[in-house]
Amino acid sequence: MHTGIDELLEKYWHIPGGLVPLLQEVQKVHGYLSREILEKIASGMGISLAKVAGVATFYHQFHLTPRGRYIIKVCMGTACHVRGAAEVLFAMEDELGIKVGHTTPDLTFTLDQVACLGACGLAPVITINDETYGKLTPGQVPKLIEKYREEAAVVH
Amino acid sequence: MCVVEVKGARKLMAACATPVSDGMEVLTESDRVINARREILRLLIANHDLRCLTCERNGDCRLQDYCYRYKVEDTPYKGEVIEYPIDTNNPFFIRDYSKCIRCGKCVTVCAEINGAYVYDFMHRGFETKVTSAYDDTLQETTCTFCGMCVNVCPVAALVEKSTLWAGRPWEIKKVTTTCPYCGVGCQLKLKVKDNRIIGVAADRSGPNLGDLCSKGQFGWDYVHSPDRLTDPLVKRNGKFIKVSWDEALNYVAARFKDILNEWGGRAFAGLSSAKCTNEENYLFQKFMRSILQTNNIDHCARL
Amino acid sequence: MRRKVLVCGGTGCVSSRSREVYDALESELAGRGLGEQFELKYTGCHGFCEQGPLVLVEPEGYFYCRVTKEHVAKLVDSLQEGSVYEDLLYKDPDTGNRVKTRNDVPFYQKQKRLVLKNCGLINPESIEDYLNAGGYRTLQKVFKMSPDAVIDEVKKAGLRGRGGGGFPTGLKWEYARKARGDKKYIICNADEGDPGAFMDRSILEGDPHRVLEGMLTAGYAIGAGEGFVYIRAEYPLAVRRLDIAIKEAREKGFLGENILGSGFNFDIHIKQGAGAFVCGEETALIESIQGNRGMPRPRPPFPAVKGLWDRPTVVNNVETLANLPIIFDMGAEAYAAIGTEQSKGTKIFALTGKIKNTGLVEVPMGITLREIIFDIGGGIPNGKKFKAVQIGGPSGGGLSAQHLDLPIDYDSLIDAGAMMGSGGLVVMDEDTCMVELARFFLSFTRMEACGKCTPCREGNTRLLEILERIVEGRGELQDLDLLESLGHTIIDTSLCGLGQSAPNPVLSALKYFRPEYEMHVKNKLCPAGVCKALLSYRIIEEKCKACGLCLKHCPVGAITGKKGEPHRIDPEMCKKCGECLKKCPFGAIVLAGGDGFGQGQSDHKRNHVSRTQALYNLKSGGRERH
Amino acid sequence: MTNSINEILETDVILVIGSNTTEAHPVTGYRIRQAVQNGKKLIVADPRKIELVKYADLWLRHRPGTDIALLNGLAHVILRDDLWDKQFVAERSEGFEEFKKTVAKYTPERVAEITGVEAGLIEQAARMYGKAEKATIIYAMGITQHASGTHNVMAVANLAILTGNVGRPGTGVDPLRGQNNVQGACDMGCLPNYYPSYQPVDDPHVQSNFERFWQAKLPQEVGLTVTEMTDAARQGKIKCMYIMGENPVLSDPDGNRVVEALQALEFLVVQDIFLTETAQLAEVVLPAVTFAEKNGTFTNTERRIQLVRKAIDTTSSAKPDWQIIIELAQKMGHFWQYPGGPEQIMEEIARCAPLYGGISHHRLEKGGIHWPCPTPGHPGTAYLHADGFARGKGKFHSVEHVPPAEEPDEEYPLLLITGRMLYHFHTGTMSRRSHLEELRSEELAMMHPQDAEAYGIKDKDRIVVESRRGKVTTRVQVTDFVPPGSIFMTFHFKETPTNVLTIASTDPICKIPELKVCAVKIRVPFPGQARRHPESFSCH
Repeated sequence: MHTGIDELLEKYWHIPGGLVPLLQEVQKVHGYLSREILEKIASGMGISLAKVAGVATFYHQFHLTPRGRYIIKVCMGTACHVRGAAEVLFAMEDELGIKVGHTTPDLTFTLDQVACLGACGLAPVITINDETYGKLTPGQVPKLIEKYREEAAVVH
Repeated sequence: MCVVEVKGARKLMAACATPVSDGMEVLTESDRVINARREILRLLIANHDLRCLTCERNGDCRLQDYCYRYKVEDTPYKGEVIEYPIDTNNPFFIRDYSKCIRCGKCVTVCAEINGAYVYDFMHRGFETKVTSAYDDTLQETTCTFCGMCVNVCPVAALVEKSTLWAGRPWEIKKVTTTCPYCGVGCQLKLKVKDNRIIGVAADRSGPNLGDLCSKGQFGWDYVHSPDRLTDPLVKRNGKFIKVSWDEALNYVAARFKDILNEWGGRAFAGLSSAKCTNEENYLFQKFMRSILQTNNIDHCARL
Repeated sequence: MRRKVLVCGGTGCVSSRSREVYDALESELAGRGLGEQFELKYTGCHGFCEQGPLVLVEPEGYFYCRVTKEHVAKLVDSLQEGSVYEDLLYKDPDTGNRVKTRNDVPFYQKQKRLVLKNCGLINPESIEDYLNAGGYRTLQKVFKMSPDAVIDEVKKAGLRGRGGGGFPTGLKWEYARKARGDKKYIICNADEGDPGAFMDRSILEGDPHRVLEGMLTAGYAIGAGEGFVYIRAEYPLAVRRLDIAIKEAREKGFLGENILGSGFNFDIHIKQGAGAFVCGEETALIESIQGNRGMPRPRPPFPAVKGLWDRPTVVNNVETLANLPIIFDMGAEAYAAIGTEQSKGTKIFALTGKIKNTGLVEVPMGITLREIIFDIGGGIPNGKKFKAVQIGGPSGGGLSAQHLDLPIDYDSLIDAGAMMGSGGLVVMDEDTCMVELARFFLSFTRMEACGKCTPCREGNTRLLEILERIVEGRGELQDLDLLESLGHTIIDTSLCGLGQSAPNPVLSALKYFRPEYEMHVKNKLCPAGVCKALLSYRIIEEKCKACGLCLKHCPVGAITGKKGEPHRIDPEMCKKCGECLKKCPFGAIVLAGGDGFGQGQSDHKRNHVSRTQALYNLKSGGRERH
Repeated sequence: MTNSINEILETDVILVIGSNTTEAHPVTGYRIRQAVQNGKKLIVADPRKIELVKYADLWLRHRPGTDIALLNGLAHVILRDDLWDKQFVAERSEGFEEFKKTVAKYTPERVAEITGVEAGLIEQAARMYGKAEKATIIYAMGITQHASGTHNVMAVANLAILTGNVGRPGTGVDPLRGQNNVQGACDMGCLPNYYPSYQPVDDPHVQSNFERFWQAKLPQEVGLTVTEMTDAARQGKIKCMYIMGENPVLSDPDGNRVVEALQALEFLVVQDIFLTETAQLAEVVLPAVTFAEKNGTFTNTERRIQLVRKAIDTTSSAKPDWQIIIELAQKMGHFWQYPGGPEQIMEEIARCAPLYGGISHHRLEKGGIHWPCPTPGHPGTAYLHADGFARGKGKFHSVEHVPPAEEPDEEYPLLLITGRMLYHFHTGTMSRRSHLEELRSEELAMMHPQDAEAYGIKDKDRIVVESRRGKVTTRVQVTDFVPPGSIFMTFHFKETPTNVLTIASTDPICKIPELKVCAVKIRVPFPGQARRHPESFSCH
């Protein structure tokens, strides 16, 4: 079930400071860090679960709950903020029916806010998985989401 | 709270972490320092369950002590106060994180002294919490219930169950004594109220330097066990019958004398106790040797 | 000489689909059999993100903006003909004239691109390109000098840390060189967390070898054998290019053992950050590399003495390191001639916000804000007025029009209550509410505090709550004093740079925009028209023609009215979305200031505070203050 | 202990042998872990995978009962590799040549064969201990409770003398005493061969001194040890026993024999705080009080004498043991008067026990004092043998490996190891009447997964453990804590009186019983059923 963790543990357990990259790689494979995974990592690294959980809850990058198929990141950088990122975010929340930081119950969308995507020239900007959408207005949100809903429906 | 003013430094320094250097001029109670401490206290109590009226640590609380010392009566910051559910799942102490000030002492003692690594800082920012992974009950963790986290907690975030509603801190007498369990000889303070032990506090004077294990910290309640022997017992027709001290001792003395007269000292043997005091052991061997005329004395030294 | 076609591959242009342009160009050129004649390159950032995707044709310097794949066929036509594709040239918004070459674009004219010299001109994934541009040449020079001489040179150049604090780089190195340790480390801090700053990313994406060259120089100077680049995982492109650069540098012998025959051994590894703003702080960064929560530790001891794995460690930021090849190329004296008395060289700013030319600019220290914002940045769009500029991100401060002629350097900014920070420059116009902006920054720092020390963890939350109150029209006048006193305490008592600078946006705004705060509190008005709670939409009866458009578009049904009579907005139901105002063809709907609710509830509390104050001032039983 | 507990933090190398410190002496366990955290080296020699193994640099998993071979093997390598302290051996020891000859036979290869520890590991451990500037050896009942217990201890001491690790801070040979006042009870002369302060009972000069001091005639011959008493009682030679605060039915080996012995007595008096398994056999039971209800002193494992202070009044008619003894003496017609209570008794002790010569309750108010403390002005002695050994020179004892008295055979194929666990203490008289019982309320015999599989036993299954002397039932915990071929049980639970299994064979010198090892067999009471419904047993 937890494929690859043993191999990754083998790679990292002896490296000082290996916990963070290990968590990163495991999450890359599994999408999120379940309790079972953290327990396995703790015993494999010979450190306590508390320490692993402490690190995993500290960094934004780590997710302890399952993630949606489409990860929507709304940039809340300063440039985006002054150009109306909050309105875009609210529109997203309304459209998806979830609060920022959460995932839709059908595991289709996860809505995150990020500090800065580094594309300030395109503000306000969001990414959906690897796709970037710049100069967005709240009005464009429903259509955009609909596109992905349809895509998800087709695949399933 | 440990901020001090160092002359020439741009900002206040943490006294606990700043190495002293030659010629350093340190002000520990300057106006600037006092104002900073007051402000920090106001911030702490702004996110603290302030139901001090019935708090177990009322009167024995570092947060209260400092608020009093620096005359912080109230906080101007009325905002979000995070309330956490109280964990009462383990037999010995409760965890009430609405009273936690996130000092991290429990993390340190658990990791650096005990080595159980049960606690750590979780999350970050305002939501930072000092707890076990996933807020697990302690039975689900590597906790050994040494209780040292309870003893270092400066507030009422970790409180022994046995002291709950058992008495106000100022009514509790603390008696330093020696732990009755293993041979390390830890010093501890028995908390006593109304002639009952209600808990144990750390004592730094002994070989344990204030540290304890589960037995020393929580293993004292046998003292109040209903199974305790209360009266001398004499077996008659295979059944124990309560008798008076006089009756019991007279009977024992008479039998001892009879056997001594009939068989001499060699017919006696005595086991003294590695759990009794030196004074008692001394008297016991003196009794066996000088009165019962035997050197057949031993105890479970070898067990 | 082959002509070059350089397509910008910086994150900004990539987001605007520059890859499609590149691919289309590639196949178009190949299809026409022109692959040999033209050298097509996918480069790092050109800086002028506003106009992306950008394509530059060398040697002519034709500068094409907002290129899409639909333009490609005609673009290749022009290449073939050797002509200019007029429609894609940059159009000066003031004069409407087309500008032919990059150097003629006002955005570039006042810049002094030293660190960014190669960005946009070389292929960042090719060490050959870097070498051809003169890369790694300074190493020969450095390795012939003694480490102490290298440090002296950096001191002479007057280089200061570009990551924020402006600590003299040479001095930092000297501490680390003198500190004892069996191993020493160089860490390149590429954890660029400031929202609104992306200069480090652009350097790493556009010219990664320059950073490696800088790290090698630093490593040689302090005697380190290993270096780490701590980079945000949110910068996948930069990570990938850096990874390629490190591999190439190893192959070419610029990393590894006995580099260039000097006997100096050095290798570099990438450590990806996991998303924590506080890890930009050097001690938190070190904790993070060690696999812990990125919680800062008190300094001293400084990392230069006791850093990674308790060994002497120099943490320098990307831009600082990227400056080193310049210093050793032009010499310390020539370098020191650029800039001001105390701040030497250039500084890169990320120019964003309400500004025409969003992008990355590199300017000499000492340039004025006016020059950056108006000459390079093209001023404020839509004819709005300049209001403020936020320098240094959430740790910096907002400066007002009175500072426009301030020559920018480390010290002048600190004096003005801001800080250089990593160099984010966010421009605000009259539509920006300074209270709301401060609230925004605090909502960021509140999330990002590591949670270790009380003033930062609790204090920033309280600052935020006070600002929220003000923004929502529940503010009281004494809240402003509270903001000030709490802000100063947080700065004075926090452990690390995050806490020590978090209140800056509030404090500087209070200093320069106090009237705006007072308007919010006293009059319950938001002059910029941003704070919703302080606004109400109203229909001017005389102007209303009862056309029903507003009624139709109101999403919550807050507007009522019959044909022929003026409509009304129910203030209770209104969500203040502004749709009606946009839709009204007659200008009958206006935005008006607040209705003043929330006043007069503070009397009791004020008494209370003064009572506390009175009690405090009393000398109590036997123990006096001091 | 020759040195004090907190000196562990100052040492460079710690060798822990036969001590599950973190469970039996947790606070000492903390110190060892802290030392390791501060970069000190740790060698653990134990058949069991104890907690400390996690922190150890080296773990020597030797077979139970092969300690001497292992220790001699370490000495062999230290001599061979020239890591011994020549000056110390020359100036402060004797018997070296013979010792050298003895350990010469213990080559790493031979030791590997006896102990099951790889030769390379033995060499590494020897070099680690031998090269250390300061090294300490910590041991407990895992060393002493063997038929060869005395020799085991000597082998430990040899190693310390050989490397000069005696008489300095952070060095030494540190046995951890199992109970709070074992040290004190020994110091007080509750031994068949010593008066207080280790003055031999068969020394006529000493005897006449005590006769004068106590104004009584005293017996001459050395008395019987606890295991000998059991035999003598069974044979009818001993008619009467007076037992104060002990529970030999559970704590002593071969428990069934102990019960027989006690039942054979004419008169048994037991003085205790609870009606223990032993007290139930008595004719008269005298109720005593707990540590919280009396004053006095305990002496800990590092020879530190510390006050016990009365915290509460007794609510029943129970009395402190000292008071009961005094009253009994008076009833016997002796004029014992101690109106000053324990404080006055300590004054008397100080006058007859030179090691305690400077001790008084008044002094102890300021904190514990390590004996020897001969005079009121003496500061106490944190570490022994600074200026020389008690007997002049440190003696090397040449000791040889002897197999345990009872080894597994075809009929009894498993090795039983006994010991303590964290949450309970001794026979559970105290700890099982506290909330600690909620953490653990029954015996769990630990068994290696390999063995469990061979027997078809799963975690929490109920089994019967049987030796030549008795049988008990217990549930099982399957864990690699124990090595294959052995099971580990505690003696805390009266429902599973483990000591009915153990053997009463004793060390010929000090008469310590071989509690640590004996041979047992196990069986599943309801085979098949147990495997189908393991949880049906969990509700007992």
